[in-house]
Amino acid sequence: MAFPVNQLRNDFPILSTQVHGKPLVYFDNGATTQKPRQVINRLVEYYETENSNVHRGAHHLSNLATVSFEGARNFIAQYINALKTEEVIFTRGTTDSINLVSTCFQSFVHQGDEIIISEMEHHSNLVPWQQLCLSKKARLSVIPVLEDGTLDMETATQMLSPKVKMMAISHISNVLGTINPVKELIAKAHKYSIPVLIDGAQAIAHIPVDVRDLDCDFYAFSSHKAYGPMGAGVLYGKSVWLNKMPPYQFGGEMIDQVFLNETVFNRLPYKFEAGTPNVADVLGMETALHYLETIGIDKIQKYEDKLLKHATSLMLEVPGIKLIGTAKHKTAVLSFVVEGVHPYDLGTLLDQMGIAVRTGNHCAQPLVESLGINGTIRASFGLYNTISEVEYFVASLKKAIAMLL
Amino acid sequence: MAFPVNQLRNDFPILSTQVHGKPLVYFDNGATTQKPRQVINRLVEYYETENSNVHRGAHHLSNLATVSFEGARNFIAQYINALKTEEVIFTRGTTDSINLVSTCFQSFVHQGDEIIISEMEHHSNLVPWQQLCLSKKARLSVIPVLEDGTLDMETATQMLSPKVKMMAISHISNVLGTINPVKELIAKAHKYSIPVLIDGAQAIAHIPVDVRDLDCDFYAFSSHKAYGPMGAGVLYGKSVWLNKMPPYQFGGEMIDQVFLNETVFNRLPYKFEAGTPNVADVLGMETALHYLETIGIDKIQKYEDKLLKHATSLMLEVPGIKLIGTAKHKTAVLSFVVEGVHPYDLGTLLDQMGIAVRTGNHCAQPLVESLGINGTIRASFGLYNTISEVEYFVASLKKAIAMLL
Amino acid sequence: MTINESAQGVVEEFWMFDDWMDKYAYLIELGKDLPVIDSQFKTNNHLISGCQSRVWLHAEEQEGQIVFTADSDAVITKGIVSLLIRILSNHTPQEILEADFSFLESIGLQEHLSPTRANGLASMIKQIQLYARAFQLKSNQL
Amino acid sequence: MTINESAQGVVEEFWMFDDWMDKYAYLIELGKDLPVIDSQFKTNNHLISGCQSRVWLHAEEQEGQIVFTADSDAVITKGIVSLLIRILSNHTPQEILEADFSFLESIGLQEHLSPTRANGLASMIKQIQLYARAFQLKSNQL
Ligand SMILES: Cc1ncc(COP(=O)(O)O)c(C=O)c1O
Ligand SMILES: Cc1ncc(COP(=O)(O)O)c(C=O)c1O
Repeated sequence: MAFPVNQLRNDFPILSTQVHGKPLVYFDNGATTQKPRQVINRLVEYYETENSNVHRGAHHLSNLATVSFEGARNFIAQYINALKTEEVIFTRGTTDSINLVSTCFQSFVHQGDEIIISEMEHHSNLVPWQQLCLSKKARLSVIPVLEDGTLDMETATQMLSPKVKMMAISHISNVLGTINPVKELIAKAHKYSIPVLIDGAQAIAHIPVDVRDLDCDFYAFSSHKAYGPMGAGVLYGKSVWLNKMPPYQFGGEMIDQVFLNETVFNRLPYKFEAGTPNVADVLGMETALHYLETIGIDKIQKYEDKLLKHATSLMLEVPGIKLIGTAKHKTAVLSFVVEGVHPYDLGTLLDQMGIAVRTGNHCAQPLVESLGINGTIRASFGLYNTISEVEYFVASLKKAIAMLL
Repeated sequence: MAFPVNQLRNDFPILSTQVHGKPLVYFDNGATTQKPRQVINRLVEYYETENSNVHRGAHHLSNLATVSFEGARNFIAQYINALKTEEVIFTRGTTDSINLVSTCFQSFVHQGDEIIISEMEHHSNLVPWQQLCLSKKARLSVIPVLEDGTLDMETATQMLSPKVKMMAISHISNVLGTINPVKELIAKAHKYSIPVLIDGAQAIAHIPVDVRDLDCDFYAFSSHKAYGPMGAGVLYGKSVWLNKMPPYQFGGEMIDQVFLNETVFNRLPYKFEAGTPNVADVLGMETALHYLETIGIDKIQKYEDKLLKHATSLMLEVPGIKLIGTAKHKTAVLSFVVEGVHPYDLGTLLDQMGIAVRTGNHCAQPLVESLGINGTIRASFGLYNTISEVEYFVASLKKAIAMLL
Repeated sequence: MTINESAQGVVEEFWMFDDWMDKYAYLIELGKDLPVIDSQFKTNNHLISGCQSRVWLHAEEQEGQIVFTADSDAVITKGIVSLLIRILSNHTPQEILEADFSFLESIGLQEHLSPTRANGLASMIKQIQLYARAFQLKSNQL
Repeated sequence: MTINESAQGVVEEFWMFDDWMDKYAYLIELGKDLPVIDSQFKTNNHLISGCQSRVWLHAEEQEGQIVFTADSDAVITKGIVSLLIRILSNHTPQEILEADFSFLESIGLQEHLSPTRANGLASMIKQIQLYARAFQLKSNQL
């Protein structure tokens, strides 16, 4: 059965808007995705019928909100196949999730220890670990990226040792689209008892995610990159680690008993959820993941792969274009540079033609610099993009390049 | 002119719902407020026409979202009368704002130093400072609360000394409703160069807030307690402090340049805003504050005061009721206990009659224990509550007490 | 009377009231009537966690059957525990362990109660079953 | 020609194009035609911050008037700076400091540009004014 893209597009109100008088072609899904009506409606429904603070109340609305909120946790735990519901911690997003872990790991990292990341990490999975290493006089070891945009697995394997206290790797690169062999890396790291955090920001909306199959110790993602609202995200953590870690933020919800001179902290997951949680956006995130589940993430992956293949073959025909990131296993992210053309100029002209792409270093400055360039243009696809958008994009690209050269 | 409460009630869809077959009487505004249609619509409008990641994009939607987002910062800075727009940092809420400051103050607090809080603090303005003191071997000095629910100002004054590195005080107590004389405390603290953080969670929706008039160094509040969406909040900080403080979380947005071995951080306010910001809820918060401004916070305060006075006089007639918090300067928060009746039982029966109140220790366990009780029932009013709701509440209260005794 | 029969009786009593206010009034009466637990058992040892109010539960064996006594600082909670005790007290450990708790659904209790209370109820049932298991083990060992 | 007159000329040129694609094409042509800055001035000293692309701006005094030269790695940015230079070069510091920049609004540039570009444009104007002020101070001191 063909992928029902036209029907799905109807779910996304923003897709029928115009930009500079042209129909919007939204190819900036790597930065954030658009939201289906179902998700927007869920927010409205919540605020119109259920809104309340959770957990602490004995009244009807508070009960409704609590049941919905904990139901969302339960659904999301199942969606990523967590062993226990309490292993799902709600955060503000990927950056917040990673900072939670890197801050709590201050207790576990000491002078002379090592932390492994890769050269393709987003700043959000790089700077927290770099700063942890700087403050603890630990060493940051960086797995190099090969010409085609894959990890140098040989070097990675050699880096493993009992000195390593954490390996933090992206599931999928936001610049290159590379799907990293994280399962293999995790298995290798576990031989040295190294915990592994996977930055799943670019994975959750594009490929199946099964934390138990991966056997990762932590997995982080953002709602807003998976068709859900902004302001919510998940930190999955194995309960053995979460129980071992000290709390991150302090305040309401995360405490059991407070005395002036000491505090008894709450159990998981509340221990890591200080303050009033963002109930509405968590429910929106649940709805978004449910939306993906209903379509079928396998089908989405297959469809986006078709878009990628088609776009890649068309772009290879355009003179002067160089694709950045050509791994065999990759998602529908097309980073490229054009000889003699500044990405910013190209982005500006594409925007005039209604096409939203991203230009710059994509918050992955070390990677971009290691490639010897000062930025790329990135088109990243989502489930609502179409073959004809791809063709319009390549035609517009040619036109823009002609103007600029 | 009479306060147009009936007209305003029409703005709040949830107020026309029913609970256990009874019209909802929502008196749990201290925990979270309901949202006007304007705020809900702003979220919908954003997701239907503007949604994008901000700052980094060169395309139309990203520009729209960036202009809206920075416009919200500008509006909110004016609303609280900040000197500079960049002194408004967007956070997840009050708890997040306070944790940001307490964590960054790790650099400024050392063994033997002191931090002052008060006995009436919410856990969110207590546990972060307590844990900071525990980890730095500093001393937590606690201003006592007097019988009527006001701060013991004499003792507070005596506590001030050059050893004190921070004073963190709530503008308004969530249990007692007391409006604390924070301007006076700030002036006194500044004589010893002590920075002062004001927890404004319970103030922002009920009284005028002018950070320049208060001359506070930090001011924290949550959107969701001021008729805005969940998931957003503000930390106001004087730029001299914000510039001195190290960053809090690390990731995208908050960096200027990243190299593998070092990072140059971004300028204010971005230095403290790591990761994709919660644009939608920030715009919702702006709309909520704009809504309050349009009505006039002075008018709201006067109206809520009328509700408080009426409720207080009716409740004083009910035998067995003891009001907790009887300060002269207080907002429309009514905490009370009933002799021989467990708050939880009372809350349950009131809920059956459609009335949402809160019971328990209200995340202020040390205060509640110092009062020699194990919890209170709290009715907290908002701009949409009415005199007839107050009367229905007191009548229901009598009925419930009769059942329980 | 078997556990099932007394449970059935409770369900029917509850169905007599249309209005939840009346059901609560009934729970409150039950609560007030609950024979007070011996004060020596009102210790942290007998405290059930997971309740917003405090509940103490004590169990004793009398001629092969378990007798429960309980107390709470909140009277509605006391009514709920009293209801459980009425159904489950004076039965053998085996009978208690085999009991079918679906009657709670028929009453609508679990669904109607706040999650905090529902948690409290679940904790009470768990504690009752723990006692039953403990007594069963003890008698098997004799 | 006064600054105002050349600004007026630029505004009229821009109004000739209905379509922003054509306006961009025009900016690109301007960018390509911009006399290239002497490479000794393409240093960090002459770099303007606040642009997503890099812009170098140099100023020289020639017989009481300031002559600007500039370059950028992005051609549209080059077009924008070229447009500013065309209007403001070969004027006295005093004239530049008194210039009315509202012509940018008439073009619709600031409103149409992305915030990043608008910031960049603001930085360029600030830099031009700084140069003018510096030259003015210098000549006053003579
Ligand atoms: C006085 C006070 N401070 C802090 C908080 C914490 O606010 P939030 O849960 O929105 O972070 C609250 C609300 O619960 C409060 O009432
Ligand atoms: C690979 C990767 N990691 C982390 C992030 C940070 O996500 P967020 O900004 O939602 O916290 C992003 C997105 O910007 C990303 O692409």
